[in-house]
Amino acid sequence: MTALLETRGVWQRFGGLVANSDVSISVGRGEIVGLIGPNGAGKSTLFNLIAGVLPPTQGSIWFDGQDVTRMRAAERCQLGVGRTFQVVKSFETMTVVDNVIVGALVRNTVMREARRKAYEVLDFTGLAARAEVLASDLVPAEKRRLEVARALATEPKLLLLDEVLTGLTPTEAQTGVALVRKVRDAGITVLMVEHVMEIVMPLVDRAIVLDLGKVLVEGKPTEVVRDPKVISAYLGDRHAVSA
Amino acid sequence: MDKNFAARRRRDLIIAAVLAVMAALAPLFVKDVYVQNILILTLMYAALSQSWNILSGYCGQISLGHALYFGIGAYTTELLFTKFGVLPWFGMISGGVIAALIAMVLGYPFFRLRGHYFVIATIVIAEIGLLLFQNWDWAGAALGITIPVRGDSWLKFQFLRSKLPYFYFALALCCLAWFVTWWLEDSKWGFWWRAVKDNPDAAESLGVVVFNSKMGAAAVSAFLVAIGGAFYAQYLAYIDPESVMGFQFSLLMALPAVLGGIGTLWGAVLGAAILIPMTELTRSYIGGSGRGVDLIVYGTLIVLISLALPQGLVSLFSRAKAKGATR
Amino acid sequence: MTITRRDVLLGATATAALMPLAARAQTSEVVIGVIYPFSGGSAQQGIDAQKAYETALEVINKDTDFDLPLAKGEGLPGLGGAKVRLVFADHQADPQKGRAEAERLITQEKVSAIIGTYQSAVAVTVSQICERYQIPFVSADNSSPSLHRRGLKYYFRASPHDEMYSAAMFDFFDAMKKKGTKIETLALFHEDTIFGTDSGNAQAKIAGERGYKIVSDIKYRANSPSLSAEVQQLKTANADVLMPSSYTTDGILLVKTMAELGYKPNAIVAQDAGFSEKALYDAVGDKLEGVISRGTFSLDLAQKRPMVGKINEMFKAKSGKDLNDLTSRQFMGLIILADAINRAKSADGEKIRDALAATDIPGEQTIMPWKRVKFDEMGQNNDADPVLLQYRGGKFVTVFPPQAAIAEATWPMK
Amino acid sequence: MGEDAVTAQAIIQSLASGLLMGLLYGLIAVGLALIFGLMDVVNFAHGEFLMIAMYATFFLFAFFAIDPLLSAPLVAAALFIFGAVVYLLIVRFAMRAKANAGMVQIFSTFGLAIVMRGLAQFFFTPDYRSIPQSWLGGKTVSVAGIFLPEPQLIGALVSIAAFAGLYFFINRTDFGRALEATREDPGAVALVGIDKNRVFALGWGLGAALVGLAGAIMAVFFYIYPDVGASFALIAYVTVALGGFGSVFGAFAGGIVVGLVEAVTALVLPPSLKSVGIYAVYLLVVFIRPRGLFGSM
Repeated sequence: MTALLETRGVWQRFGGLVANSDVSISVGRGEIVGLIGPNGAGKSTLFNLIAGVLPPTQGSIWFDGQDVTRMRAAERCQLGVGRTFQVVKSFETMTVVDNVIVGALVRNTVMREARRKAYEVLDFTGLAARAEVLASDLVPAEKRRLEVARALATEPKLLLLDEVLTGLTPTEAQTGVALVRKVRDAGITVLMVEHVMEIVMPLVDRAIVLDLGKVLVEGKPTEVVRDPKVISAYLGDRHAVSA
Repeated sequence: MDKNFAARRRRDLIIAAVLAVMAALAPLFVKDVYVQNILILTLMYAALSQSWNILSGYCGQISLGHALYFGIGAYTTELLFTKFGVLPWFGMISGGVIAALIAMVLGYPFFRLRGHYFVIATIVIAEIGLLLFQNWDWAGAALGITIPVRGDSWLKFQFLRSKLPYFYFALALCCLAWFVTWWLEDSKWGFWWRAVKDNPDAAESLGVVVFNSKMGAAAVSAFLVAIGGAFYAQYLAYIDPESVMGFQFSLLMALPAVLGGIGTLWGAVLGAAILIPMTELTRSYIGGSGRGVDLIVYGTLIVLISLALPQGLVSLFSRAKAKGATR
Repeated sequence: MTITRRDVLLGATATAALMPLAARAQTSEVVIGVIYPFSGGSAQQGIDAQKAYETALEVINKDTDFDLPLAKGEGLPGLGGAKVRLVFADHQADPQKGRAEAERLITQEKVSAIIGTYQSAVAVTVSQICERYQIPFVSADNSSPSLHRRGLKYYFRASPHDEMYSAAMFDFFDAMKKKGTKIETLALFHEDTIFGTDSGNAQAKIAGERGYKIVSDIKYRANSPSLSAEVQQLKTANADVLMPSSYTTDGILLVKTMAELGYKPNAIVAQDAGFSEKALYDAVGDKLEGVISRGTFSLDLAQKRPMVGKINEMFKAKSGKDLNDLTSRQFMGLIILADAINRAKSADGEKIRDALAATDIPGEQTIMPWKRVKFDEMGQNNDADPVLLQYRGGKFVTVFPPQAAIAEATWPMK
Repeated sequence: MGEDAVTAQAIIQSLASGLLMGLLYGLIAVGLALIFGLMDVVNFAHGEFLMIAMYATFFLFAFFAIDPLLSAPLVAAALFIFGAVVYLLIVRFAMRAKANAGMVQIFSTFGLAIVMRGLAQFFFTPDYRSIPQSWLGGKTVSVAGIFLPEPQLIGALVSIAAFAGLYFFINRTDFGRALEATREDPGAVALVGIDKNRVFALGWGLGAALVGLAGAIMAVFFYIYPDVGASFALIAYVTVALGGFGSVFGAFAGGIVVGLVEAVTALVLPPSLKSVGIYAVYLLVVFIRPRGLFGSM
């Protein structure tokens, strides 16, 4: 069986700066994969390339057996790529349920269906009680959750999570971890970017470590954390260790 | 929750129907043509502002150049009528279609612009349109077009003294614009537009083709505004570039929605119902002094409302409702 | 003394309610609507017009001994001494507002006739409404020739239009040429409004007919922030005569820019508007010594007709200004209209219309240098002779036509 | 040959006039750019600020016989106060709006513009004023057949000086640095003990003072009436947007571009279409660079 997502020799340059060089990774169906690495490793760039925010300078991206390299974010979403944003981007003047309906409309053209789907997702993510509240009135942790709910409403095959667990209190992080597991159990593949290893390692099936725009190591989390290359990469970045 | 929503939509529809019926009966009681004229203008600006609201309120692309579409509607109708004898009903539709097409053509470059760059681009393009018409001899240039009015005729949509046909047309246009908004509000497009307004990047990630959404909003908005322009031309029986394409129309389309509540279902209607009679009455009853008092009153009101009620007059109602709900 | 709007409204409603229609013909007052811009960019013209109408009203309603229709005795003798009352309305230079105000004046204030409007675009819609309600419209100061050619029955204009004015200018050029002055090339400079376009078209047409060469025809945007480029082109063309059709604002900027760019034409013959306004001469009068403007009024007439001077004094007491081309036409417009109402012996629009159509006032009984006031079938008075006035030593001197002139034109201008 | 010489001279004259006018446009517009750069607000009453400045110059001349050249600093000072007051009375509240902030700013300043026009008509009458005699009025420097009107020439010099001064002020003084800091992060400056409102009020004052300077010079050669601002408002917005909102240098460059484009358009198109050239260049520039020539991306 082919991988759900594959990047083949992807390069991204911003002027003279090389953010990704020759990155080839793959994510299999039903996996939870962690994309980790120290600051400036090129995680966010790769994430955005996969989400379709911008096309890579070189290389190709394949999703579900299709070349999606030149597709825009909206089209990839229609194919089944859902994402969240590191800095939350809620539709502030809309209610929580309306936020989610926007996502649900990708697969449901009938409003009644979309609305039903939205409530379903809100139940799933534990936001049902806040459905009629304006998104601007949510607390930060709820906003993160709303990001996930919105993306889930698009019924993705692959969910891209951008640091959804960072900056949460331990309890909030626990609920978050539970939610990600629940998502995978629902049959959705998850690729999550995290900066801090401690949070993700227990959760992911496989970890991919980026450093200086290249894939450094890839493997089971228990192996990866012990890899000397990874340790030195992270040691060079004191900030992450202390965090 | 779901039921609340459906109930609210139904309630809006019922209120609109009741208001429309009341408005339709108004001419039974209002015989004074001056007052009838104010009613017609109010309905027309409500319709225009409601249409403007689709692009600028719901989709968040603030246009201060909608006079362009208004003028295109007026000019298409009257050029077709006076030069080729095409009935205004067809001219009206043609004007709407042409305006929608122009809005989409302009959309290609314009929708890449953000914020004030976009606003100024819309002002500038309307100004270019005005200058071109002002210098276009075939279209009458500054002399404009006088529409020959020969007598009462539904076919030619012209009436000598009676204002009722114009009144009912304006009412119908207003109802149409309101209903289109109502219908779009709970549709794929309505949700897309609001999403695009709040956060285009997030919208794009949720499968919303932001560019197409803006194009759709621009086309619907321009079409309806052009119909309004065609109506105005028929009503006035005379058009010249300044009086159908001037910047003041762009403003008068925006103001009711802004004062009433931008991006809301009722804002434009409420805003027009207050603003238009006020401007007409201040001009008629204090404007003759030549001292500019009407401007002072009018301007002060705009400042005060926009500062005190940033979400418009409708927020007064929702606030009252919110209080009632918590009780 | 001012009558508030509410009083007027109450009065009108009360009158309408208490009196049957037939009896209203014998009412003790006749109401006339006056529609002008009272706010916005041309509000000053409205304010000046108001003073001119109030002056005319005084002549009509009070006992004066001028040799004008209705001057002697109070009110309108034809209606048992009924007084004329004016209701002013603001159109803000917007044709829609003009139309709405006309309709309000007709239906609410029950005016018997309307007079106005300064802007020609507004006159179009106001006269349309008057036609629909069969109420006469007197176009006191609109000079666009297209106005009277729309087949309207209720439209009347006692003063000349731009084609007549332009023809007078060319008559003057012809006369000057005969005397040996070199006038071959012309430069037109006109704004992009109805007034400017009509004026420019008329001048270009007559120039072609009479063999003058137009070396520069510049249409400019009214109220431009700068006229440097335009003046530069005029200067390059260097015509024998510069013929501007501009309002006060652009007139001031034009003259200042010409001085700054060192352009001094041999002669300027202006299509009135800004070039008859006091504000323009206050601003740049020193640079305009010898400028010629068309007009249809001249204070010189006071030498022949002393009443012109006296009426000017009355107007000056109210406005602080001398009567000019606009205000004199406004004054005369109301006198002519009131005279028709008096002869109609009725406040009914149709009767007044017929009386207006039958108007025949000899020139001596006006304050204008006209032959007479008599309307053709389109409502235009073709006997309103324009005059050309030259600005000399701070005042205007009539230089053309010969029968009205009190001096020879100085050519070239200083 | 002779023909060509005349044409070449005419072109140079046009460009020279365009450049002088452009520098003035820049001076008129820079206040707008400054205020926008500081707090992302577009003052839609900018044209009316200019109008008030012109009236102030006129009345100082009419009642106290102060030449516009001397009264320019006074007018600038008066406008400084006026600008600060407008900020404190209106804009401060407009910025507090939680929803529709952009709309509230646009329409509160727009409403202010209408009020100012009404007040001007009320107090000054709608009559047209102008300053008939002044030190500079009507004087011209002629170089090789090219005429450079002194009012515009001095205006251009004042404009260059003002821009230089502004550059120095923003980069070299404490207040300038406070202005920059507030613009970058209004929240953070509060922590350092800078009163945001005070900085904003001073910013508005400074922006208005610059319009005041422009108005005093304009009054020498332009007419004055309540609606005069309308002639310049759109040009000022286009100038600022062309240069890039918030960029003071952009306003300078934008002004020059607008002045030159206007002059060149009038050479090739009927003069009544000369603003079409300006507008077309604006559209062209923002289609290529959506943030104007010097706007930050």
